[in-house]
Amino acid sequence: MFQISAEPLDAARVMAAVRDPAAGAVVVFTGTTRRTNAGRRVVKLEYEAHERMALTEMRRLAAAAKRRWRLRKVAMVHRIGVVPVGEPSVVIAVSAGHRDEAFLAGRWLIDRLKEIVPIWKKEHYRGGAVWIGAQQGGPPRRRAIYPARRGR
Amino acid sequence: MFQISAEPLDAARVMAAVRDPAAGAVVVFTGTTRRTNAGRRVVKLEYEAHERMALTEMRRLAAAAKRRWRLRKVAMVHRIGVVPVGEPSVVIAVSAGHRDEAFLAGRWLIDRLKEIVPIWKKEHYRGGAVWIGAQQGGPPRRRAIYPARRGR
Amino acid sequence: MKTLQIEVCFFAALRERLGERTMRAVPRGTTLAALWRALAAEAPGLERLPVRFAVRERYVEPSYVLRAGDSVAIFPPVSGGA
Amino acid sequence: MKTLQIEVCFFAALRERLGERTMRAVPRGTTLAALWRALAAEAPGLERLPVRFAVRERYVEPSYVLRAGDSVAIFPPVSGGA
Repeated sequence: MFQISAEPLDAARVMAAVRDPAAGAVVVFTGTTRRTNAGRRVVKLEYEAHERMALTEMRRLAAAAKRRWRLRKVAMVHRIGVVPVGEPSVVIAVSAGHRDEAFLAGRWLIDRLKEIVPIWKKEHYRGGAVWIGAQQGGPPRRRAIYPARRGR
Repeated sequence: MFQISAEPLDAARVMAAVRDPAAGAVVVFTGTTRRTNAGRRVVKLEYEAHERMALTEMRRLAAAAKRRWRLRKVAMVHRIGVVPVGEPSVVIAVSAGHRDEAFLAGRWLIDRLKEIVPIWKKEHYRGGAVWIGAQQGGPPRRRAIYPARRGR
Repeated sequence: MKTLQIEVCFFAALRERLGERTMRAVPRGTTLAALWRALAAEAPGLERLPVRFAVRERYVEPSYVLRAGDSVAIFPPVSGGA
Repeated sequence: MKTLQIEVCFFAALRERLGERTMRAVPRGTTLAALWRALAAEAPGLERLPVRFAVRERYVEPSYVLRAGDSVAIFPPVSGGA
């Protein structure tokens, strides 16, 4: 299951999507934006995605994780549009024969999603809003985003 | 939430138990015994617990994890009695401000649960059954089980 | 020499061999290791099994000296967690 | 010298400044970096922003040379995932 969704995420459904009779371990990660970011109080969040590319990149990440670890199934969903503070914006589930792989792959997938998958967050504060990431300078992290060097 | 339960486990309920407005990350681990263990086909599982001690040890593990990492909430449930192959026997959920802590604590809690919490598994095969752990020799792993040396 | 009444509970494989619980009278100064040696002598092969001890729901070492009113649990290495 | 018709989509902060999409005619041999310099010149402060490039839904480097029919996406560093 790979989805970009404007509806509230259902972590139980994502978990169910990786059920597998050969899986001994399932790890589910849920990420939620908190009320305060760098000392500013967030009143509303908004996510935007390059949807087709985001789905392509999620599938590529899942495939790379499966090459790297012995996994059974991977599911990744991300919410877009306005997200109330405290509601999940991302859910990732991994099933594997053993817990080592499930934990390592789960952690790797959320780290890579944040580096690679084309989704952007706008934080709304009282009296202003900021696109996160747009102000950060510095060159792209090549290892992370360019396909030819990825998945090793 | 700390429970020893004779009923099927509901991972979504365990996940809900660690919801917290200050949590940016939730990690849920679900462990399921697989159909084959060391080449033998398992037809049925049975878990037995020293229930009060198991609950005490789970709470102590959660407290130790909270000393070690900045966590919000921890929930641990383990099933006892007959468990059909493929149904979860343990669910652990951790919420934290950040994903680093949630992943590390989740992994640590399941590792320590398997070393410390007084629960035993009996695997039933065609024509026999074995209590797992009862045949293993060697001295106790002191660091793991004795309270005075634990939680560092 | 005074004796102590000690309640002992067994779990898992040990429960199947020795029953759920038993009461034992032991001399003052008896360690858990000695109590277990006496209990294990009652069924063949038991003394070779690895065991863990708990008193009042806390793990204790085999050298623990029993006290009046102690409730002891003796069980195999744990194997929960899937 | 022939020109290519290139469709460009913007996302997030760039979309708010430059709109969702635009068509551009560029000379053969134009790189993404050059295309972006031309686009960024249209609004103040844009050329200082960090950007990423994708062609046909794959990340490509700024040195990529545009080809006929390319659909280009230009966007800020990503920030999804909570």
